[in-house]
Parts: sequence; structure tokens; C-alpha cells
Amino acid sequence: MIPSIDLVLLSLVVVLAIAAITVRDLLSAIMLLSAYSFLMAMVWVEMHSVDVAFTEAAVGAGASTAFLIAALSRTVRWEKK
Amino acid sequence: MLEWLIEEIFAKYNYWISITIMLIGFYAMIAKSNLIKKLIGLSIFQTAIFLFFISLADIGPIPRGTAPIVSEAMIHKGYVYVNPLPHVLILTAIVVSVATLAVALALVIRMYEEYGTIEEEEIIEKERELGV
Amino acid sequence: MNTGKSETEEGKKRSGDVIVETISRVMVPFIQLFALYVIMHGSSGPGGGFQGGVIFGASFVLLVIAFGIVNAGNRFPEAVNTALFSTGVYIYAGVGLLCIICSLGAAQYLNYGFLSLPVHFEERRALGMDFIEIGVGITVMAVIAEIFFNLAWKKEEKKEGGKE
Amino acid sequence: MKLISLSALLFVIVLGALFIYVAEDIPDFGDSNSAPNRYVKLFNIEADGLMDDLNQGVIPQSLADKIEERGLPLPTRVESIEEGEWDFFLVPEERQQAFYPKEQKYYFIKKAGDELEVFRYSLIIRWIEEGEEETEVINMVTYGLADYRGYDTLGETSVIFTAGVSVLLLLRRRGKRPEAR
Repeated sequence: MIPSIDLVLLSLVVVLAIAAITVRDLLSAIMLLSAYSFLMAMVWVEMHSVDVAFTEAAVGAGASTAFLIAALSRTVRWEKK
Repeated sequence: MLEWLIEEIFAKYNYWISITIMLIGFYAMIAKSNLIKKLIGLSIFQTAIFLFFISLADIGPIPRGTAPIVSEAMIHKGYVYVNPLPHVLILTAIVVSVATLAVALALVIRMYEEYGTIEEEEIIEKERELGV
Repeated sequence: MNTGKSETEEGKKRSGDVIVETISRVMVPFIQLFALYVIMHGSSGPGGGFQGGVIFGASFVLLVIAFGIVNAGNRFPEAVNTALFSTGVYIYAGVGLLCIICSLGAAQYLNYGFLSLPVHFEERRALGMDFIEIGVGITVMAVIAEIFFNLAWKKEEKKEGGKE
Repeated sequence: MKLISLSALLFVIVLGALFIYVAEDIPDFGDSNSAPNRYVKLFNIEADGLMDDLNQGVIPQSLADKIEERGLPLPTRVESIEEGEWDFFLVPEERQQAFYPKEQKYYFIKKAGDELEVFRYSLIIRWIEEGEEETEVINMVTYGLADYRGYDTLGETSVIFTAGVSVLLLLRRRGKRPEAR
């Protein structure tokens, strides 16, 4: 672990998490969640847990994004206020 | 004061960030009315727990940690393996998290077909109209 | 690009973008090969049954994006998929039961060292791990593909699928 | 709507304060000597009379008994050190495979007041050191996942299987006979 890289990545992660729950367009929220997962995978590579990072990159940024978009295509895209 | 701040607060910064992300996800799960937003919050919450466990396993800059794959060369250079047990636990947890997400999305789609909306309040109103 | 005329044409005959179709036709076998590599490479590097299975399932997602859900669904029919669901779990549990049988009833469930393979005890454990990772990979691949097909399946495309 | 957001924010803040209060006990981030990473405490023992034996390089009988009582391997040699955190190491006779060449000591002893605190490597050290010999797989996560915790992975595969079956039951579309049209 290198603390400076760690801090930069983690602050980006926090920003993305806040953005993902604030934005009203659900498709944007899902893409932000995908970016969040990918950054999280980078954090885990940097913390030397390569298997978990591999799984997260495959699942969090790939499969669960595909699931969420597939579900969004059968429901509504915009969140009502 | 500064020493205390560095030793007690800054040395555990990963845990504070993990708690922050966890609370962001938890807030989304409680306060957001959209069901897919709630599921996004659930994903963020789970990832925060994973971050906590992986941080617990990590070994910092001194001594230098390395990935838990046996290699004599790394050890002779003075590296130390990080703790592989939390990685195993979190692998299982990621699998369970994607299964949870899939079942929850299937339920959301069924609710949309039934009620025509995925906002929680409208679903409650419609249930009230139906007299459930 | 999307005028009303072309949309109606698309409704009749599904003709996607040539570039997307060609690229995905070329890429899918490589993605699947990489998934098999990840499954088998799990013992000597990052990877394993679950990751490889997810990558294999993601190749079907690419197929859906390129060729539309009906064609991709016909390529991977539901009967095969539901059979593969349980095959993986059966492989996993079956290796465990095989260990009990090969250890002459000593109740060594999932102790791969007792499998009667012509290598020594420790290497049998490595081979047993490879077997169960194949099982996990098959289950995960089938489940990811099936969940995606079911989540993305729309009613209007079902009628279209009835014609084809 | 407003009320829900406000009360949720309040609840989340209270929960965060609780977490922060609890997080004081967690070991430092990146510490290679913390309990999950390196060593665990076994027991305390009265120091009187033991110090002389330990200084002469003999393992005291009461200490050996207490170690044997717990079913742990018995060391044969005492190594005393001057500097650092520890006072004594108890070492087995033959040194095993040296993944930790400088730290191949089995029991750590530290003097605290009139008691001796005895520590041992945590479970994870055995996992790291002997897993490759036992299974001939070099990825520690894989042999943990598929061999040591094989039952766990079987359950995880069953969870995936159950999720697939429940999604299939909830929204099965394709494969149905088209009599609905």
C-alpha cells in the first residue's frame, strides 16, 4: 500500500459514491456505480488483493452493471422527485 | 495534539473512509424513494464492508506487502505476504452480493409490471387504493 | 440515423450495425477462451472458477448487445442453460462424494487427497481443486447468462421471436 | 419526503458516531504485527522462578506443561534477545521452510510486571507457510477458497444456483409456449 495513491483513489471513490446516489438520471447513476466499482478494484489491486480485485472488476463493473441496465430497460429511466 | 491527530486519526484513514461510504449507502437505502436507487445504495454499502475487511488484511509501506501468491524471490527481497484470509471471505461475499442484486432486480421488475411504478410512495398509495 | 422508416424496417428484419456484429463475432471466441484460461489458471495466479464464469457469462451479454436478445437467446437455449445450472453444483458435490467413496467410507467429504489418481497426495489436492473450479465456473456462467437473458427479455421482442 | 430525509440523515449521523467510537479498538491500518496479521496472545503465567530458567536457556516445566495442555507443538530451545519488543523466543529444534527467515520463532515471551505474556503466531502464518507444501497450489486465496474452506464454497455455489432459479421463477419469459398471443 502506498498512502498517497490510496488517498487519491479513496477520495475519488467517496465523490463517486455521493454522485451515484444524488444524480436523478438512473442510467447516469448506474454508470457512476460502475466507475465506482472499477475504482474500488484499483484500490484493491493497490492493497495487494489481486483475486478480490479481479472479481470486483468482473462482477461489479461488468455483470452487475449489465443487470442494472437490463432492469432499467424494462422500467422507467427517470427518478421522480 | 498534532501527534495524537496523526497517530490516532490519520493512521486509520481507511477505516474512516470505509465508514463514510457505508453511511452514504445506508442513507440512500433509507431516504431514497426509487427502488433502483435503493439497490445502488445497497451495492455501495456492501462495497464499504469489503473495503473495511481488505484494509484489515493489508500490510503497509514498511514492511512492504505483496500479493498472497507464493514466490520465493519476493520474500528474499524483504517483502511480506498480506493476510489471505479476509480475501477468501470477501470473495464469497462478492458472489453473494451479485446474487442478492439479481434477485432484487427481478423483484423490482415484477413490481413494475404489477404497479406501473418503481417509486416507493406511489406503490404504497396504490396498495392503499386497492385496500391491501 | 434513426428515421421512422428504418425503425419499421428494423422491426421486420433485425439488421444491426455491421461493425458491431463483425467485431463481436471475432471477439466472442477470444473472450470465451480467456474465460477458460482464467478458470484453469486459478491455482497459479489470480483467477478461479467464479471470475472465469463471470467472464464467460459476459460474452453472452456481448452477443445480446450485438445480435439482439432473440438471436442470442436462440444460440444459448433455455433447456441447455437450466441443465448447466445444476451440472456445476453436481460436479462440485460429486467430487466430494467421490472422495468419500475413494477413501473407503472414511467420511472425508471434499478431501481431495483421497481421489484415486496416479499422483501423490498433495498433487491430488491440486487436481481436485481444478475439478471443483470447473464446476463453479459452469454454474456461474449459466446463472449469469440466464439472469441477464431473463432481465432483458421484453414482451415485444418475444412476439418478434415467435416469427423467427 | 422531507421528514424521511431529515430523520434518515440524523440516524446516519448517530450511527456514524457509534462506528467511530467502536473503531478505536481496531488495529492500525497496514500494521504487520497486528493480531489478525501476525500473532495472538496465548496466556499469562507467573514470572517468579521462570526467569532464571529462561535466562539459562532451559524451558521451564510449568511453561511447557501449559503449552502442551493447549495441544500446541513443544519448543526445544530458548533464544533470548536484548533489543526490541520481546524478551525471549521459544524455538523448535529444526528450522522449517524459511518463508520468514528472520522470524522463524514459534513462541514470543514478553515480561509485563510480574507476569510473562506468551504469544504465538496466528493461524494465518500456518496458512501461509504450509499451504503450498500441503496442496501444491501457489495461490493462497485459491487453496483457502477451494480446499480449506471447501464447504463454504459449496454453499456459495448453492447460493448462486438458488439465485438463478429464483430469477427464473420470478420472470420467466423465453421458452414459454406462445399461446398467450
